[in-house]
Amino acid sequence: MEHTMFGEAKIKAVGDLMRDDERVVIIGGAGFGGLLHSQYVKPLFEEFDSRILRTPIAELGFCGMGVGAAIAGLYPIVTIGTGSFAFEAWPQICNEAPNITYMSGGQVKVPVMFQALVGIRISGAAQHSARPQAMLMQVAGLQVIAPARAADVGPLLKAARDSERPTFWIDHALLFEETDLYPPAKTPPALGKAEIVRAGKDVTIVGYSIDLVRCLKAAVELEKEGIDAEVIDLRTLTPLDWETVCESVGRTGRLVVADECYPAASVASEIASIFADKGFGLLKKPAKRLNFPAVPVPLSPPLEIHLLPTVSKIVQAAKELVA
Amino acid sequence: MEHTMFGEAKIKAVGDLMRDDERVVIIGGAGFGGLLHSQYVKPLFEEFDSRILRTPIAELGFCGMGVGAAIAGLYPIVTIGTGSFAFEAWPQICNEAPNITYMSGGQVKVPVMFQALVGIRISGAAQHSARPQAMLMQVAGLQVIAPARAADVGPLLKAARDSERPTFWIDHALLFEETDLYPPAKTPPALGKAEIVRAGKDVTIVGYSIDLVRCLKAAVELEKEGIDAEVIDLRTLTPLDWETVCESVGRTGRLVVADECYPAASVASEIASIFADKGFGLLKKPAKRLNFPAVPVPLSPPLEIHLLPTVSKIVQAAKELVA
Amino acid sequence: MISVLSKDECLEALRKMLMIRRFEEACIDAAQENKVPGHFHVYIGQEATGVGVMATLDPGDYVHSTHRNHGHLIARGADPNKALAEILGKAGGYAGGKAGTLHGCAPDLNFPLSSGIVAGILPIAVGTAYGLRVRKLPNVSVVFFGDGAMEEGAAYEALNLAALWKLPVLFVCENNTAEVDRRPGGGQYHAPNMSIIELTDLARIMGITTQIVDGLDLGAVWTAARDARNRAVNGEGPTFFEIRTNTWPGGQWPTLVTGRTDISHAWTNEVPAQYEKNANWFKRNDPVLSVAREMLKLGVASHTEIEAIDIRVRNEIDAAVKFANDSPFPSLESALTDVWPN
Amino acid sequence: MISVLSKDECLEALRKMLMIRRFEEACIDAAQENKVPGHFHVYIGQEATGVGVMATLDPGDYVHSTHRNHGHLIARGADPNKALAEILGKAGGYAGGKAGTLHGCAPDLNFPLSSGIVAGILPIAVGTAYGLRVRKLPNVSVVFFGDGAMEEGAAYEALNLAALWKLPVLFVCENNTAEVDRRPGGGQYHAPNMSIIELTDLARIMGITTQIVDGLDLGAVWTAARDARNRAVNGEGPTFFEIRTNTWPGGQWPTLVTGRTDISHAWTNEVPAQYEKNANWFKRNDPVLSVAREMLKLGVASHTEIEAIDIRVRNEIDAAVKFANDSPFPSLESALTDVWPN
Ligand SMILES: Cc1ncc(C[n+]2csc(CCOP(=O)(O)OP(=O)(O)O)c2C)c(N)n1
Ligand SMILES: Cc1ncc(C[n+]2csc(CCOP(=O)(O)OP(=O)(O)O)c2C)c(N)n1
Ligand SMILES: [Mg+2]
Ligand SMILES: [Mg+2]
Repeated sequence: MEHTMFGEAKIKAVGDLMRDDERVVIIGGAGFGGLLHSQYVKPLFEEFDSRILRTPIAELGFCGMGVGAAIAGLYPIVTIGTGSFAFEAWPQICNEAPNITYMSGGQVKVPVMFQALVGIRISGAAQHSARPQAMLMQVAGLQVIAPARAADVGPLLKAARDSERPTFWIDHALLFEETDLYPPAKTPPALGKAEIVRAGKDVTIVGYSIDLVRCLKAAVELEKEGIDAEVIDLRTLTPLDWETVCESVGRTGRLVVADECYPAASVASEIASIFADKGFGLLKKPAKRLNFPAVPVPLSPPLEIHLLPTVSKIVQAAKELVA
Repeated sequence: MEHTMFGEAKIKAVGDLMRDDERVVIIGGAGFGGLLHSQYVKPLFEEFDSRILRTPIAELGFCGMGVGAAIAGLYPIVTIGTGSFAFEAWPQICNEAPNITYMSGGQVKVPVMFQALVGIRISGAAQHSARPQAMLMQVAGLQVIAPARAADVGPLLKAARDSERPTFWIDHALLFEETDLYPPAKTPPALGKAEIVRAGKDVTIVGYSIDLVRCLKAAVELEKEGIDAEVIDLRTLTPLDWETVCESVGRTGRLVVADECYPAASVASEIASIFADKGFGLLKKPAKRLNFPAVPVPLSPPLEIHLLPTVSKIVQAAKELVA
Repeated sequence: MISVLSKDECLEALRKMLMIRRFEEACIDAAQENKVPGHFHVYIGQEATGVGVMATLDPGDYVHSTHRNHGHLIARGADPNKALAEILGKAGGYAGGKAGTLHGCAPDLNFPLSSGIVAGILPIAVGTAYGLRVRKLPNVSVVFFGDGAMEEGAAYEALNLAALWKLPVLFVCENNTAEVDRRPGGGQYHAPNMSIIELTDLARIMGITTQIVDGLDLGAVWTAARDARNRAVNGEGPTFFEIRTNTWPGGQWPTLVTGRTDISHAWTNEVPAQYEKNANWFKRNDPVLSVAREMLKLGVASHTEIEAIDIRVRNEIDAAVKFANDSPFPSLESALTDVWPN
Repeated sequence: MISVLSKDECLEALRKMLMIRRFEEACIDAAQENKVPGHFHVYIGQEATGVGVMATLDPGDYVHSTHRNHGHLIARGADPNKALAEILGKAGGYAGGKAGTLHGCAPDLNFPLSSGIVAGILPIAVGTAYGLRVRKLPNVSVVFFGDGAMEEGAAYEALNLAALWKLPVLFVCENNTAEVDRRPGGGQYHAPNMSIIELTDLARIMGITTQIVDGLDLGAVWTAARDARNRAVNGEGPTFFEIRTNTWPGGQWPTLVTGRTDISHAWTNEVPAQYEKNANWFKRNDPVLSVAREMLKLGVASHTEIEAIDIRVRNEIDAAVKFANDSPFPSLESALTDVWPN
């Protein structure tokens, strides 16, 4: 299992869901790994050709169709393509889908899943590198899932479907070809539960999606230097499992968070803020937040990489805390 | 000055800007206080009739026009109306305007100001009550201003124009008829500088926009009970003045933040998170964050008010901290 | 021409139209008493549209609406008690007070949540139609929206999507500005700001069947909707209607500027002196009076029969007012429920 | 028909077209060497459009483009050194390497940042036109975009806005799928997914002047753009062009599938054996060869003159390649500058 590519696990998971339930349909057709990985996606798209609605370049329209199709009893997986294009559909994702169940007093369900390849993909430049996840955490009634590990993909996808909640599934443009570094947890992943992927006692390192991969690689490096890092995969951003983070920091007293989002009002802010109230007094040292600085993502690779929360920056931050 | 209504100060400030510079135009025509306060806005709209472009219901289109008009040398104030409608224009606000200066290597300026009446307006229900400000803090290259006090409006509007930065100006649907409770600062407001509106020694209470008004009313109540609250108006959310907040909490050791946003990745999260790193060790007690809980805003007024960060909740939180 | 309808259908349609009228009058009364939370939009003047279209539908069809949804709810057969209680934000409402006027819904009648975002509902309606297609159900989705929705790109995308796959959608554009100067650029809140003078042109160039229908003509609305529904169910694709109604003088912000409707004006043809400046409303533009007149003229109903219907409706609405007023506000705990499905 | 152009204009246009071709060939070469960060889109096959339109413009006009902007930059007169360096993410680029291929700009030529978001640039172009109007400048805004942009609501809104106020905009829709089966629902990445079969219909129903122009016909493009510009400056409103070009066989992902252009094919009419399956490209669809042939036929230039232009252009592009390759990557400090204007 550990040697499955994330993207392959994803394709398999979608295929399993579709085989299992004929009401699962794909709207959009652009997603699952982007053009670069289309050879992996091809068999899926061939098998389910008639259940894929290949749409015009009209994200607002076809995300809205996903909302309607969900109301009418389907389970649509709406593939938006690059994460930035979710902005085109923002009114449907943030102001239609998540309000309907609540405002109908629980009577109308909207089991729709939006998916996008978000993030800093190297050389996407400013308009193709959005990380909309922190913004999406500001939407009540929207579930946000951002897995990092191949082993989690299938169970989380199925759990999301079963939850019948409108969901935004965050894939990352660079995650497709990653394979799991550490063995999967004994218990299958649950929505709203973070996972301690690597237990350790010196410092807690928190990530999700591609940043979790970076955190795990950092843990391997740190191990070489005699630092025993505990690495937590948030997995779902809404609901967010702050208890697991608190519990870990309660033991290590030290926190590093890696998060590609811009710094202000980010996933990392939210994690750090826990220690101003619910986790008050648990930190022995100031937390280290590694975000992408507040500049539009530049095209030029050296600049872009300079600004990213890279493995070496995570290692460095952890070392400073433990020193 | 203290007895000017916020909305009147706003109308005056816009009028002054337009009288001062004929390149200032209004695109949209729906804004500045909404339908409810249209009698105040009427004189302005009459005086500048020919410089107001009354647009179709096409927020994406006319916000984009604002971006273009700014490039072509105007200073457009784009009035979006209700804050939720900003979502319709999200691609222009978050993925065009803020990238252009950076991606042109500083050569193309985009001095455009988007304005909206955001927030929980009482009985707007879920779709008309968005507080997009925390989301907007996730946009690099976008200035976010959210004033609360009549005395600040003119200077901040002018400073924003002079900054030539693409700016989102947050008005609040309930702010229009508020008048300043405390005297204005001696020094005029500056972009990126918070203001200590009321100095106090027992507890720091942080707000902005309508929540600042609530904080000040809470301070008046607290004073009656012998609690001396320091109240900080953030005024600009991007750039955010964390130093002033740290400096104050360094003295009081106690923090309450009132913020209508949903809890996760909110303005309040960002303020609280400061104390996990830059302000580490300054808090003597866990901070109290007052957000609107993560449920779509219900129509029914008792429910809505039940969920709001009201004056009495701020008072209560401060008392608990000082006790 | 209502002659396309049977006598029973006529009577039922008039009953529904009166029900809408009395319901909206009750809303305005409640608003005068400060009982309606938020701003709201009444359906006065458009009754023949909602009632005419809805009369052709099947329970399995989806009905979608906007901020101006009260009339659609009632026409679809919603319980006026629950509909009014919802508008007042009460526990007895369809959504327990969480939704209110902008977001009318009656999920048991396949009437999901209305959207308060101009044009926001159109893509959703195309989606329910797609769901019906995938599930091979012999049903349609009907979506009501204003002429203003045509200014939003969302409407354009939704029409294109429906046209591409010939989905079973009835797009019902209720143009309530037919009396407004339709030259572009007027810029009024409810006035057209479209360079497309004929609203049907957009759908037409997409290959969608289009029709302009007089919103005073219940029979014409009914016939057009029935035919469109048949075509949609037969896989012949969507239809776009522009239903032209004349602006009710009180449409901009609801006050009873034309007074409480007196159904006897249908046969007395009286224009009350204090409403002289709105004489057109009484003589021609009020669909309730106009349909009642047509029925009288064709001998479908006598004025005593019409009066009897009105009395029954008024009693029903009086009961709804009582129900809504008596209904408690929702419990504070309920504020936190229903975010996620159970 | 290029006969509408003077000899000098013809030679200059051919020079620009060849410059674009050689520039794009250089990009593809650089990509083969893994020097181009990100995915990019070349303008091969569309040269006559950019060059024809741009030849009619004034320096005060605004030019706006999309992801496929290289050709527009060069046609506008951008420095190929800086344009290529930008595409390689180098310090010597127009934006110091911050923008890259999707976001070509030449601010000194009134060519602000290109948008990589399909249809995102259209409302912006309407805005610069509005700015010109307010500032009473006798100029226009020209916006180039693909046929795919017509699928987005943003394009619809932008057209409506421009039409409402008769703003001075030239909408240049470059339909590079003219050879693709235009029945709706094809669903290919670059294929039409429009229920509107004639792309000009949308602008037409908005009262915008429309014209379909053959993208191989430099003279037709030039005439059409000149007339449209005149109308726009005279307050007669926007024009919408559909410029039809035939898809370059390598358009989906740039590799030199038709080889490096050999300008002598314009007079030898040879189709290289290894490109036999793309014979149409050489015989008919390549605008560079086709314009060169027209010039030879009309006696505007001899093939030695044409060859001389090509050699000059190739030298210039070789120098640009050297400049771009030699240019250093931007300094790491520069990553944090230019977020706000100085
Ligand atoms: C996206 C968006 N923009 C603006 C509004 C504010 N608004 C509410 S109703 C309305 C006018 C709508 O006109 P029309 O669609 O013709 O409906 P009518 O009220 O005439 O029935 C506007 C602009 C909104 N609700 N949503
Ligand atoms: C909003 C948005 N959705 C999707 C994309 C991905 N995308 C980039 S180019 C393209 C095709 C555009 O086709 P067209 O407009 O005809 O331009 P062409 O590439 O043919 O010149 C797509 C879908 C995007 N850039 N922006
Ligand atoms: Mg209307
Ligand atoms: Mg194309």
